[in-house]
Amino acid sequence: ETVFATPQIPRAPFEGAPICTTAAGDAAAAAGPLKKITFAWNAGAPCLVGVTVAKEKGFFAKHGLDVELTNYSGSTDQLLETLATGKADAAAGMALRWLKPMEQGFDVKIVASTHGGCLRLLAPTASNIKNLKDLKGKIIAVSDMNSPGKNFFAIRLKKVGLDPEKDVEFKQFPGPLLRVSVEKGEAHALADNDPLTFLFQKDGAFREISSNLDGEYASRVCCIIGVRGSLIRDDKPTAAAIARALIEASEYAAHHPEEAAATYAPYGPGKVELADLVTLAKYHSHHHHPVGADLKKELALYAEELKLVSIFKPSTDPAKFAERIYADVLS
Amino acid sequence: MSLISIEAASAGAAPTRGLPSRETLTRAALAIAAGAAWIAFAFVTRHWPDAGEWGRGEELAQAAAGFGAALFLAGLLGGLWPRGAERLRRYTPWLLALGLFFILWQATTAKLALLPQPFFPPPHALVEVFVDDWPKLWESVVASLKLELLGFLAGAGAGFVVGVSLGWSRAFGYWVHPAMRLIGPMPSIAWLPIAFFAFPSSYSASIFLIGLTTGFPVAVLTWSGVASVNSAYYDVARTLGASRAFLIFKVAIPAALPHVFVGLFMGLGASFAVLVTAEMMGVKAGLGFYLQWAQGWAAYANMYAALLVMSLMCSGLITLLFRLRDRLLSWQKAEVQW
Amino acid sequence: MSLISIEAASAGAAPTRGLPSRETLTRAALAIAAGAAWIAFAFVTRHWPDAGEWGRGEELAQAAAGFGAALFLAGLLGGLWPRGAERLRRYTPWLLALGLFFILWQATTAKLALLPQPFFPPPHALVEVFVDDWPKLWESVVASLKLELLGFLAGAGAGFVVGVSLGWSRAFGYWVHPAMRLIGPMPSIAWLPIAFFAFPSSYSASIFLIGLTTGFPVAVLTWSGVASVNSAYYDVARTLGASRAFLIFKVAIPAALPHVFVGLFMGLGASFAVLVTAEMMGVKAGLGFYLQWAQGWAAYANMYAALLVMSLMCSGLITLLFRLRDRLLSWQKAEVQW
Amino acid sequence: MVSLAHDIAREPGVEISVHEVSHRFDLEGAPLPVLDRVSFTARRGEFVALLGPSGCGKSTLLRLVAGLEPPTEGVVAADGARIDGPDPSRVVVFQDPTLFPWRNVRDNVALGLEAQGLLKQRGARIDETLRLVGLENFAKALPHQLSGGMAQRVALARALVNDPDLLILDEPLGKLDSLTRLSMQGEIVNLWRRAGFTALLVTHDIEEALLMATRVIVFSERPASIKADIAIDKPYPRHRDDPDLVERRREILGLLGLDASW
Amino acid sequence: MVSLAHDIAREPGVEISVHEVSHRFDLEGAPLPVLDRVSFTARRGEFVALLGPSGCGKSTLLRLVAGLEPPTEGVVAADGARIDGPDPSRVVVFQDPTLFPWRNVRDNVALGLEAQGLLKQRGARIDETLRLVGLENFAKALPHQLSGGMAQRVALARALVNDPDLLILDEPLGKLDSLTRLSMQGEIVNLWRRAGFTALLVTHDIEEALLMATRVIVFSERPASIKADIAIDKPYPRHRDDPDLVERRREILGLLGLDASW
Ligand SMILES: Nc1ncnc2c1ncn2[C@@H]1O[C@H](COP(=O)(O)OP(=O)(O)OP(=O)(O)O)[C@@H](O)[C@H]1O
Ligand SMILES: Nc1ncnc2c1ncn2[C@@H]1O[C@H](COP(=O)(O)OP(=O)(O)OP(=O)(O)O)[C@@H](O)[C@H]1O
Ligand SMILES: [Mg+2]
Ligand SMILES: [Mg+2]
Repeated sequence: ETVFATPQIPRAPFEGAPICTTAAGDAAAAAGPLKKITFAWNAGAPCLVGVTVAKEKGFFAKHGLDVELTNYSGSTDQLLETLATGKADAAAGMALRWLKPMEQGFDVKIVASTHGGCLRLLAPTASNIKNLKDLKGKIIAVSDMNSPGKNFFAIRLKKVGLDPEKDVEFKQFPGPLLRVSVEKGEAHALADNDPLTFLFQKDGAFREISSNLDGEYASRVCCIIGVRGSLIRDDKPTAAAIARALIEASEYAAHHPEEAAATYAPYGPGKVELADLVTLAKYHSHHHHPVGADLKKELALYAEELKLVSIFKPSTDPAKFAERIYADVLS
Repeated sequence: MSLISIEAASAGAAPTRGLPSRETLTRAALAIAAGAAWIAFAFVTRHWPDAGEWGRGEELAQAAAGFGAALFLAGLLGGLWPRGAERLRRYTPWLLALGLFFILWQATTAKLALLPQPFFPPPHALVEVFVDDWPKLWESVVASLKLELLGFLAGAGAGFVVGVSLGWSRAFGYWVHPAMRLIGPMPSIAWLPIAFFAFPSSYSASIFLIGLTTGFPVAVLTWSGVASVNSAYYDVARTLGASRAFLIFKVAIPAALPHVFVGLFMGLGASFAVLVTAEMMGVKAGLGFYLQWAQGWAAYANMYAALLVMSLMCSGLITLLFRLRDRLLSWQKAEVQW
Repeated sequence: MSLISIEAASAGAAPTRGLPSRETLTRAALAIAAGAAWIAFAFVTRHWPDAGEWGRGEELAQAAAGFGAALFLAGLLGGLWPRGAERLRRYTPWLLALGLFFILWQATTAKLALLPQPFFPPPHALVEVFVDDWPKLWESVVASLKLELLGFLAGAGAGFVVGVSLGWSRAFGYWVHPAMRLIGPMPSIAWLPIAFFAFPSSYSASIFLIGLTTGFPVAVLTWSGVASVNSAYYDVARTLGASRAFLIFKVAIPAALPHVFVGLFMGLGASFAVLVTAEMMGVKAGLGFYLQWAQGWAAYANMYAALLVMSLMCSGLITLLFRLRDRLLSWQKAEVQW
Repeated sequence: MVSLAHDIAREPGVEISVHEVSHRFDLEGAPLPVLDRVSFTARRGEFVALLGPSGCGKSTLLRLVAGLEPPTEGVVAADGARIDGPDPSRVVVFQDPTLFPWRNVRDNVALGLEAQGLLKQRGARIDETLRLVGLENFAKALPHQLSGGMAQRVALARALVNDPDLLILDEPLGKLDSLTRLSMQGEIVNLWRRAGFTALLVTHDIEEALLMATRVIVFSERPASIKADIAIDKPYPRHRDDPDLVERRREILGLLGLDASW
Repeated sequence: MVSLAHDIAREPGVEISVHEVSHRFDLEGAPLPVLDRVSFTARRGEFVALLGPSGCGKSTLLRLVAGLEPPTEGVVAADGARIDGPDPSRVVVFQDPTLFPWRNVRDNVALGLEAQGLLKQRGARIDETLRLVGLENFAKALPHQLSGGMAQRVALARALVNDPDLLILDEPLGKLDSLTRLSMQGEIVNLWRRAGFTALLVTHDIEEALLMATRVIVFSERPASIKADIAIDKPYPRHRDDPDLVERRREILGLLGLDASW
């Protein structure tokens, strides 16, 4: 047991908060011993409250799973490597981060999704950038050249008629320094994901120009659940149990954002304000967690759009791609 | 050392004896000044209101005031315990400088907010991290130390053997040297995917990464050490009937040890730098991990705290290494300094 | 070297003279075998269908076949140009091994798909990267080289001066040594925010990062070099009326140069490792940048290609450094090997 | 010859034959000839002293005999077998002491026995030999704590402690004062007479050569060639005022270019 | 006294006084007394030879006089001023040549002039001095390409090329053959007579001391104390068979424990 994986220091406002008096709690005892599962995630992403809810509120247990959370920092494609090499059984990550590497052919299948939202494009409030079109000829700071933020807003720019390769320039800066790079004049706007973008705009000096909850994207998934290919082949029920637990947990989070945020709090580093977590939990669309054909369709749409901005190879067929990477474990 | 001792010898040639004067007065003045600086720091921390919200200012102020008072007293009463005062004397300039630096730091961050936030947290924000987050930090230290030591020992051992073999066998060199030239300079991150596959667990992969980074400088320097042994030593040993093994173990290796230690020193430093990479792989605690995790939230106070611990740890290990060297190589003057 | 040359001397003590026999036959056989391996590799690449889709198999097969044929011919006709054959002889074992390795690599990846994809791309996937993506790669090489050289030179210069000063002045050591102990082992990533603020542009911050990484080993080893100079040299120079400057520039520094070069070598290696970090800051091209980008896309062929270029570049720079050293230190046997 | 020599291997001493040996070094790209067709044979049990001007090639010749380097031309043989490498039966006292700085005096002296795995068997000889060179009180001292003459005596002890067939001495007593030198000379001669090994001694002291050797070879300037080969068949202990030796001395001084009155 | 000495600073030579000097080293934690209340004065322009057993403390005494180390007790003074550091007016030829391996022979010899900024002014003396020691053909050679005796001659040249007031020689000719040695002895004496510096010479060769010095000091075993202080007021050039010198020699041999018949 480690301090990181288990909340040992309950935060003051929740002292004595019943950990298991939940929707799932009573139904917990599924027959037989719990199956041990290693679940990889990036604990720095507060949009993954679904995962902590599933663990702390007993959704995993309810589905017969004993889940160990393993934190992977750094760029999230290492999660794919972990899954593909069998070092973890399942993992959560952002669709726009994973799809491109998955085009290369990892032995990883998508089984579910958890929520939408969490990518934002910000510009200084004082600047005259008011919408995406104003970005023409500007420099946008991103945390790396494959970041979901970069991928997503490249699509958005393309859709408003700007060429993401010619009309704007993306420049890479270390995530926490994105805002500084704009303030120092090395870029005009920045695109990244929560929590950093959320924190950047908190003091009002930066304004949100666009996000992935705008317009048609309001009903698009952000984070998806992948499992190792061999789990689908050898132990499909477990894969299904993981998917179910997380979907139920997301639904729970959508209805109880305060409690969901509280489950996540111990995983955040140092000084994270609970109010912020709650705001984020409310902001991210945890009610949106499609599966089956819906999810497959959304994945295909992403693939289509990534092709549009020449991130995907022209030869990739979006429908076939979605078919290949999605495994329907729930029906 | 030599140059410095030459300097010292000529400087100390004509010591002023007699009155308890200059020397002693400077000593006392320095201690008192250092004490005053720390008390001033405590005062600033306590009574100048913060421009933002950071915890543990109170505790810091108390500790600083206590320390300052102790220094102050030591300056006043130094005469009572000359040997202690003599010892303290070596530190007082630094203590004074540190006190002033802390005041500056405090003023430019928490008080005047001249330095941009949250990148430059004030001192009491760090204190807060140490006080409030110490279980996590402690766990990280233990985990990192374990990983580091396992990797370092494995890498140092392998590097030593490779280095000796390179200096020893032409055939080994023929096959290994080109590979080493290609592999040696590769950044550790390149090994992540391969390490993932080649090793049963991500922990062993992490150990491999650290070992590799340690092993390269150890191998290169052991090799050079063996290769640059004064050939007169070999001549002597060979005419006395030394076997190949004797030449290696009783001539080449002892003569190369100073180089080997340089390699170990370099390897230790380098391996700390990859700790961050190695701890990206599914570990549950560790300083590198903590560092990255803190950075993801722009929790800079936590990050600096972890960094401080990390560099103290590395410095401590290097000190240990140098102690070991001084013991083994007592026959020679220190080669590499620390 | 010494140990090896001892070995060589005794091995070559009784050379077999007379017939063009054993020696020559082995030489020819090795070249022919190596040629055959490469031709086989070409055959496998060309005629055994791929299990997946990778480009440039055709071109690779042609190049390999051509190279194999040349080797084959060299083996058969080696007698015509003995000096050339002699030279080739040094490489044939490696060429044979490489040929066999390529066959194995090709078979286990593209053909039998034994190694998991996409982690282990087949050789022609790498060829594809070089052929199709060379403009980007080339741009990256130029950018990285520029950044690396600027940083390295700045860091090496600063490190050298600090190292000499540490070996020279007790006061400098008092103030700088503790700081160096704390700062030296810090991972470069820790410097990102500070460098970002302290420097006017992100490019200069990147240079600073590389310089810092280079400078630390250079400083430590220069310092040790200066400190470990045989004190008899100082005695001689001092009795001949050497000033302090003379002792430093004409005794300490020349005597310390072998150490300084070890430091430069270490610094060069270390600075390549931080290229990835340094190129996170606002650069538009660079090998580290390319590497990260390829890794994010799981474009492993691109990643390995960039890595290969990077380690060739580093190895090349180290070779240059060692040439320079051999020139400057012709009076001594090579200390560190490369 | 060879097989015979091997049959009686336990008989001490060895016959060293230097046959038409020439040697060259490389100096600034130009060849520097150092030995010029040197030929002589040191018979089993002989004590041969080599005299010659500074820099003529004496140390180089000793290195060839020790097997540390092959001659550019010619053959060096031990009991008829070509020497192609060093062997513990041929022990050298080098011109510089080259003690191992990481070993104390005793361990430096123990080097040969340790290398040949005889430490247990003959370890007692170490202290004996240290006493012989007058350094029993410095057994634990490190080389850098010795005076020049003491270091040289340690190097001598390191060689003497072995049981060589050939002892090669390159100015082994150059840094010693007359008294110590005299006693060392006596000890070496006693040891040689007792053990019966063959000895090659380079020295600059003509008297030393005459007092110790059975034969003195005088070399010319660089490139060294043999100028004279003088047998000294006098019984031991010899006396420096012996008229025969005085005569020989005058002869050698002449050969070295010093007028007889010196 | 001091001020006077400074007034006539351009007059060559210096008066060295060693007053009640004792010195100790640390060996294995225990103190090793090396010099025991040694007192003597070398007058301006005197040539003092020091004789004594190996390891008695001669080199140590020379280091104290050179100002490389302070004595544990007592005072060493030059013209009445306490010596507290090395000075180019006191040049040393060390027992080991310690040439700088990264400089060729010529540049090693140039060291002193370079250090004192006199290279341009007196650079011509370098080649002159190299010729004096017979190494004009090796000016470009690196130290590791020299024989033992040649290296020693380079070290000697490195000292002689300067214009010292005091020349300290620690067995400077130990590795030379008789002929070279004889000519070097002559050269040193000539130089000394011409330039008028004060000289301190450690040697193991009693004849050398008698031929060169105006005064011979004989030391006891370690810890060294002065056993005898013998003036040799003979004109130069001296001859080894001079009955006075033969008498002195006998006397010194006796002091060193060698019977007179040696
Ligand atoms: N490694 C080397 N490279 C070039 N020249 C060398 C080398 N070693 C020796 N020599 C040269 O060879 C010559 C003979 O050297 P050697 O050491 O044999 O002389 P030596 O007779 O022992 O002299 P000494 O009595 O002064 O020791 C010298 O002129 C020396 O310069
Ligand atoms: N650095 C040192 N540490 C300990 N002991 C030392 C050191 N240097 C010299 N000694 C000791 O001091 C004594 C005198 O040494 P010194 O070199 O003065 O002798 P010396 O008279 O010059 O002898 P030699 O004629 O053999 O050169 C020796 O016993 C030696 O062991
Ligand atoms: Mg010699
Ligand atoms: Mg001495």
